[in-house]
Amino acid sequence: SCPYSDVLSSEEIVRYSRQIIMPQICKSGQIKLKESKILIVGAGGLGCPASLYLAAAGVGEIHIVDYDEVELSNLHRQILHYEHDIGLPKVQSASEKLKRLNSNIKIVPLHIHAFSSITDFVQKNKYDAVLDCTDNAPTRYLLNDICVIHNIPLVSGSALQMEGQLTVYHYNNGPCYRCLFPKPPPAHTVTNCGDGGVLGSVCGVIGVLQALETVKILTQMEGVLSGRLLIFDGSETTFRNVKLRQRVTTCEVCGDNPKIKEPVDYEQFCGARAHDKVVNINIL
Amino acid sequence: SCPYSDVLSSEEIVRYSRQIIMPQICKSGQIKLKESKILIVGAGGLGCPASLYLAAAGVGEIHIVDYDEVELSNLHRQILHYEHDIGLPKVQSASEKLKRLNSNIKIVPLHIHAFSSITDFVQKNKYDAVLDCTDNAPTRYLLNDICVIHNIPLVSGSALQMEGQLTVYHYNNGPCYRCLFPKPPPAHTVTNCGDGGVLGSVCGVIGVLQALETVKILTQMEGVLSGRLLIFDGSETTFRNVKLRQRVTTCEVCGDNPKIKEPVDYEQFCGARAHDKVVNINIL
Amino acid sequence: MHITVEFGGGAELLFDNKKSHDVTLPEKDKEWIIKDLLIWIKDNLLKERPELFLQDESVRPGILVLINDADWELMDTVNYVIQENDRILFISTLHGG
Amino acid sequence: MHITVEFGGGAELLFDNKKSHDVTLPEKDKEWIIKDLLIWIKDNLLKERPELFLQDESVRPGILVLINDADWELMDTVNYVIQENDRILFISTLHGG
Ligand SMILES: [Zn+2]
Ligand SMILES: [Zn+2]
Repeated sequence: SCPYSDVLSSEEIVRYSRQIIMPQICKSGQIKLKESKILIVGAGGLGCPASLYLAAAGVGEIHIVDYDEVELSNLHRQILHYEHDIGLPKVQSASEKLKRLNSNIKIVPLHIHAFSSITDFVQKNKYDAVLDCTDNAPTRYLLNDICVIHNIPLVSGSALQMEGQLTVYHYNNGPCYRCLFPKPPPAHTVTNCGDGGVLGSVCGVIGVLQALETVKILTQMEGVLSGRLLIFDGSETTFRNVKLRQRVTTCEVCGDNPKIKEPVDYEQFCGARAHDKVVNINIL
Repeated sequence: SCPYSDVLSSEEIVRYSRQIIMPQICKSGQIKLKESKILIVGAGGLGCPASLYLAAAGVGEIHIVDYDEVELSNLHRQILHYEHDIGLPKVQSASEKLKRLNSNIKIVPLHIHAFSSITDFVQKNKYDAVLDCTDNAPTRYLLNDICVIHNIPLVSGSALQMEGQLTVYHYNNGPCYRCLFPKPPPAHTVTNCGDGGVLGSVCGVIGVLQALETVKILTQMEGVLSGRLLIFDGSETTFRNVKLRQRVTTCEVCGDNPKIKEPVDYEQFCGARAHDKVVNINIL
Repeated sequence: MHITVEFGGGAELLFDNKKSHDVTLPEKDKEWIIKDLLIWIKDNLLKERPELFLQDESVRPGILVLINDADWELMDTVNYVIQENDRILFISTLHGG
Repeated sequence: MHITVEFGGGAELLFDNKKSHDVTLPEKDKEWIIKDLLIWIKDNLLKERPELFLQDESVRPGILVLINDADWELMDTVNYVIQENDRILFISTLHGG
């Protein structure tokens, strides 16, 4: 069946039957999922579970951006990559699996550096949602600004060691990343998963929850995590749902008189590089 | 390297490096994971993500029980199964992927009916933890009683529509399933995912959290979800962590003078059948 | 007396699919205990099929009662004396997977 | 005055790796506001490298302050008047993925 048809095939009706029978989804929600196009930035610890559950749920077109290749040290948490994928681009490894899982949808692997080329892709495509599954502050500011400029909700997850955080930016008059963090963190206070470590299942919880928020956005459900931050502590298995500020009217990008109307120099802004790679640490 | 060695190979050190550098795991925790043997009952919506994250984390030996074959309507949530797996036993489909993900560990697919044969397997194997990823009340009572009788912690997850629940039974003097539910629910009040539907990512959150609790049990971390119940409402993305009763001294299986010393007739006890299959519902 | 009565795990289906109810309990001579509340819920909130909620003057098997996020077994179950602003949650256990 | 001061997202590493601190603030002439608390924390709880926690008489960029689970921007930030039993959480944002 044509992936752009607004009618579900009988194969699709059976495939998605267990979610179509839910009153929150039903057939209209399934069609909305099918007609959606999303961008997932990062095919690592968050992007793997997020893309897996969104492909399984029937999101019609999924673009995945990552410039890295699969390494052995990724496999404990980046669960779309297997041993024989080591050395392949992560987006290739991921998209092969996702296509085998669901041939009804379109998976577009983008083996590009998010940092240098993403602006073009967002300009060319009308994404219904963007998932921030990246690993560094400059890219997080870049994605935020692009999403605000193009008016796309940004489903933002992060994880480190036993903790995770999740929120949706620029949705339903909620705040954007810059509303919360107008100034970047000092570069030496930012720790990535390569340096600090992370438990795979902690990434997994946040990545799957990113998929859930995306499904809720695409099907126009209530209860999206906008203006709220979910704080997960895996060491106690506790979650806190805290209330965030509203959109800040003086925000440089989403405020009433925005200064930032196109992407700026984020590496200079953050005083940090935007790559995910870390030098291997000898822990022996 | 020998999967039973208590020394990690240099390949394993690199593979698990991002969790070994965490103070909560370090090398001793990784060795504990490698020396562990667990049983996952159910290779469906909960068992798929749980087994995926436990295999990736390096649990040394994973037995997976399921009698069903992969159906098209499973694929939206049972994310280890792809289109070409339809018709195969779920345990075969799952174990093929898990072996490709991690050849250092032993995956044992058990294509048996949990209900009829599981007692033998628990008697023969000294499991360090059992994961209840099943779909019906009789099997949940059966697993509870076997785990109490053999003194094994039971990591219990469940999901339906937009909601999920998670707890660990019979651990650290916490309650067992029978302590909470001495009487079974009336059979007509029990809804499974086939009948009521479920969102894939809601299963995913609970299944990944089951993997997390299992890692914490196997590495002897604090903060295991025993004597507490996590209640997840995906429609609002809220989690509640409620305090449960202690072990009940008069409990028929884990109490001070237990009546139940071997499995009983659970289908009669619950007035319900213990199979997961449902007649396909015509939702057109 | 104001309290919040909540339903989850499917129990809300018996209550117009509403998960949270702001409830003002009428004044009465004696203190309100959970046993009284169950009757009040049956008469005032329950929309259908009381046997799916109540059984033998308590909740039916398979429903957990949580008073301010603690198991009612820790608080004397049906005899707990309800306090102003208590949050009382009735949750069906899920079995799906 | 008793309050709970909490740290998360890695901020606890500056506080002996302890995530929750029961704090009794000494009595003083004027009310305690968050600005006073920041100085008190620096003098009494902070174990190392204050520049990773404080900057320009506020918290450093990248740390969110939550007063009873609400963003301090909703409560006048450093000028919020602390109340008995408040829970004040300082959480570093995570960037890993
Ligand atoms: Zn903004
Ligand atoms: Zn018991």
